[in-house]
Amino acid sequence: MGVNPVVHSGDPEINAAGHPGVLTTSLRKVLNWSRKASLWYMTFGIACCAIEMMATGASRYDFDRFGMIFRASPRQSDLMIVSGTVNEKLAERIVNLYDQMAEPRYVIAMGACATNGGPYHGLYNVVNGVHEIIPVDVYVPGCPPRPEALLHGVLQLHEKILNEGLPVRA
Amino acid sequence: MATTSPPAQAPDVRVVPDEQDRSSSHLYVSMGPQHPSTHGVLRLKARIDGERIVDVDPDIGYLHRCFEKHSEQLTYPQIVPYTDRCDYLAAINNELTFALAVEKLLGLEVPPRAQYLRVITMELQRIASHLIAFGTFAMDLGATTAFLYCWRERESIINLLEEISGARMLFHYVRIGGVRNDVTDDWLRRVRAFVDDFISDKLPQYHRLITGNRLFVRRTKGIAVLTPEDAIAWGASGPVLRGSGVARDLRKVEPYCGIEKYDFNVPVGENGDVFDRYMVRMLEMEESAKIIKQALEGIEAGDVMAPLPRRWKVEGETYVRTEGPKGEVGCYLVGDGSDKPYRLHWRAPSFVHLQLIPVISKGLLIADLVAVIGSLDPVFGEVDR
Amino acid sequence: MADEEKELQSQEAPAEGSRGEHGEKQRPARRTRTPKKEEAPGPHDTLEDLPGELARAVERIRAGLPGVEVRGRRDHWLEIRTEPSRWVEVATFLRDDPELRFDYLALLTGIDRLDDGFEVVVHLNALTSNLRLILRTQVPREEPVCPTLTGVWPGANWHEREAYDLLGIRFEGHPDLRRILLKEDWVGHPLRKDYIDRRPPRKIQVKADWERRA
Amino acid sequence: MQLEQSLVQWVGNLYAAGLSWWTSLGIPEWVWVALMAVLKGVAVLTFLLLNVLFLIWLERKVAGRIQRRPGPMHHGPQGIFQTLFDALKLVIKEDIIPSQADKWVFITAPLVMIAPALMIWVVMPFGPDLIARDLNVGLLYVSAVSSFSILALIMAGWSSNNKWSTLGAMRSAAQMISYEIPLGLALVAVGMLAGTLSLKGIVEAQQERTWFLLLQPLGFLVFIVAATAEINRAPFNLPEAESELVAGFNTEYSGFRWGVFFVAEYANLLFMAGMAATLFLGGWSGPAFLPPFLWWLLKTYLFVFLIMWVGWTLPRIRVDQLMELGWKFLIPVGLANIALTGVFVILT
Repeated sequence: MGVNPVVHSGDPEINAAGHPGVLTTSLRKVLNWSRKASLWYMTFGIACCAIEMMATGASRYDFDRFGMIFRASPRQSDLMIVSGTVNEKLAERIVNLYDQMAEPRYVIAMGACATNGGPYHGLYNVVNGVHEIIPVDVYVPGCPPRPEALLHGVLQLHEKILNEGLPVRA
Repeated sequence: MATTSPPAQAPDVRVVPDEQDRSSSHLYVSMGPQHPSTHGVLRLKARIDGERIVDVDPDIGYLHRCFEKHSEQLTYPQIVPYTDRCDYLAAINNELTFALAVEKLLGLEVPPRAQYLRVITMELQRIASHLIAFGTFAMDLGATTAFLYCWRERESIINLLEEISGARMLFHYVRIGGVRNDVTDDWLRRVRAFVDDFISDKLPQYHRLITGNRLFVRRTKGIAVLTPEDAIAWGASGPVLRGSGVARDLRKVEPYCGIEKYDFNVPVGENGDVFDRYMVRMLEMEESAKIIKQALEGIEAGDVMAPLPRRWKVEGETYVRTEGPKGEVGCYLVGDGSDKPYRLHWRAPSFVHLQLIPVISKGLLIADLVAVIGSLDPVFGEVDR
Repeated sequence: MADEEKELQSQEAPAEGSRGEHGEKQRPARRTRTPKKEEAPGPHDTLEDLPGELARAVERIRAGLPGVEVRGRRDHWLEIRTEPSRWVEVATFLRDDPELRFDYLALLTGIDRLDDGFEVVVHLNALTSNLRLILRTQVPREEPVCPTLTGVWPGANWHEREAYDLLGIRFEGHPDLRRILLKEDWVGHPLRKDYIDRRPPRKIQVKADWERRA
Repeated sequence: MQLEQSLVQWVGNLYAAGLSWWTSLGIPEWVWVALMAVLKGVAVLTFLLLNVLFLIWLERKVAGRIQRRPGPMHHGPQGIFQTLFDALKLVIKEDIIPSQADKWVFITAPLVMIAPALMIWVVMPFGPDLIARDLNVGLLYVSAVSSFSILALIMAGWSSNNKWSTLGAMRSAAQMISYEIPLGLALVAVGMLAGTLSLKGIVEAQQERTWFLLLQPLGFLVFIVAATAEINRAPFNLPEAESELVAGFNTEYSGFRWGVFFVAEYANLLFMAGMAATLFLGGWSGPAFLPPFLWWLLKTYLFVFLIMWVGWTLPRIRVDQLMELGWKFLIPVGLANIALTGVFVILT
């Protein structure tokens, strides 16, 4: 079942026909909950932040509590955590990976570099924030962000997903 | 082009032809930059025959962050945090290298307590870095659990270092002229407790889990042998060089931070294979613990920061190197008398070691290639800088 | 020169609490002045002042490589300056001479000396005696061509590629001189002092309307 | 025991009553039989899928426990609904068929994978009377149907048109074909000892003598190693070795299609554990304080846990060493085991 462009009026409680419906509302909740509950992230570490991302996945913080496990293939991942400086050489790869991910897909820009270039802002070869190449859902500041910060970012993303509208075939 | 004398001998370098070349029966695969076992953003362009590797060409630069150019625009104290981001797994060793280089040009004398603190943090950092090397290596071989065990101990080290520096990874603790701030006696006691526990309990656990495992041994013994001659000729250093049986440790050869006062051994391997490189790291952790214990006993009260000049007039050039966890971390610094370096070149051990991949991985299987990368322990912050 | 620094420091030893913040003062646009590359030979540069093994090495090099400028530095480094045309010859001698045996290449890099062209610097190490040596040469800025050292130390390979990539020094005879850190189609060599970043700015990407959903 | 027997009796009575009512309506009997077969199938399937859902959760919990972390916690008590959400998410995920893929093969591969994984359950004896169909060639059926999945993996790997997938498919083909043989050899020895190929008969034979684990230690060893390899579990998870081949044969699969592979994998795990329990630990038989079905479940989960435990501890084996282990160790041992069993059967 594919997820195609969504016809949507802004208010998540209103369905495609323009009426709020009990069925669509609860369905929306269930579906969004399921998306939120199993955000599988791609094993894609770039730089220093990747180490903190790994730390977040490791025993002390444990992503798996939220149902987040890593998948090696972008096809099976829901979430890309851009964990480090993106440079010109890497940029096309990231776009490629993003294109390979299946909808609905989410991106967390982890750390200062992915947010806006951070300490390397404005240098030759550095892309000033990953939003210059792919759309970003949540920014997590820090250099590198603590695992708690990343977890907070993930929780923010959960909230965002929960408030999403119901995908309807156009 | 001016003609000059040709090279003395045909260099041993392989070039992987373009992937579009369909004439041969070999398969071209591109490993990375998003590949679970490339330790970051390494890309390996490999030509394989079945699963055997015919040729492999490492492609780096996916994390080039203009460190050298950038540092020409920064003052010396401003560069220190950027050196952290070179080898981000061993931030303190990098800071130390840079601080030593600037101190050498400035002629600064670092107070003894700072020297001790540098040694303690440096060796703690070495353990932390080797833990990651071990963990990721084990994970590449498929032993996921060992990887998570390593993080457990690493978190303890990070806690200790976070307490004195305020950061979890990129500590910015070693500064030019000393260290950032003093530590408490309680902190020193806890370092001691950690080291004791690590040596008596945690390290044997790893050996029981991984080192003694038959599958592990069969996958690492005799794989990717690097002869001592090759290791030297290609400029290998650190555990890679020592794994090949060359007992060269810059802490012994060119002591810094008063490390010549400490009693520790330099573990070396015999065969230069993947297993030896792994084993050297494991043994080095013990030696680091030994050094930390001695430093904890010898530490004396005093200042932790040397008085700094008001005007930074760094002139001349120097090449300072230290023994980082990955190998010889070098800082080649050219000052022009101003407060910013004229040229800063970072000698990154991983950069040199990655050259070895084509040399030692010919004829291996893809599964071995993964082990080879793990045993070289590259960190892309410093490879690409 | 280090002595001068020390003096300077003792004269204006700063007060407590002023660490690390020095040098923050804005300077006018700099990078016009190249650093002094040749200091007048001080007392430490004479043979008598050097430690024994260093002095022996200097004599050995002088005997083996006539016409090559060699000196010992007080910080235990030997220093050799040579022409690009003798680059490989000098390197081969240093590696093969049974007394010197500089078998370990620690570092090869280039420095942009502006009007004086590019300086190629090699740091060598003899593992047996732990002698250290800096080997340098100068290539003109208009035609930065230098012979390769990959035939002497295979480990020079990537160092030379990096110097080519970032500084544009072409190493003649290098088996595989491609860009290593930057993209293949990159224009210019960023570590040159006159490099200007001319990338066009990118647009910020946002999710399309149908993707936004929330 | 009592309860289950009476339950079975009650169901049997109901069945007979229904049949007589059915024939009284004038509809031929075979329709009734077919309908009942479908019902049985649905029952087994439901049981299986529930177990798979539970197994995936269990795997994550066991892994978590071994790795000193809690595992899924947030969705349901101890995260028990985690897999449910995962499944739901996979269903509503975008379905990608790569443009370069061989479309029909790509679509069929998951079906070819899941079909034998479900079919094979026909012969599994859950209890004395709880068996979908007790084939007299049960063991043969098992080894025949379990070979099917190789086809699926090759189809998946080849049709994806991805190098990693192809490599993974080639690996799995080599691996599974090599390990079919020792698996078959182990099964042969069990059949010889029991004197029957029916799985129910084997369990009954064990009730008469003793657990075949004690009579067949070598056969058990060969079986458990070969079975672990056959279902691609660590340390034999080469076809989808994450650190080597990205995700192996299913690199290009996303969403529900990938989910089907995943379910099939766990169904196979459960089946192999169930087989181990049936063939070597006496299947459903056990002291009367627990109903036979629970005995079967208990023993099966014992093996499931064993396989998970091993999988989360050991490093992965290398592909050539895998072949060596199969051809140079397991097959000779399996053959020797058959010879020994033959001698044993003649003597007793």
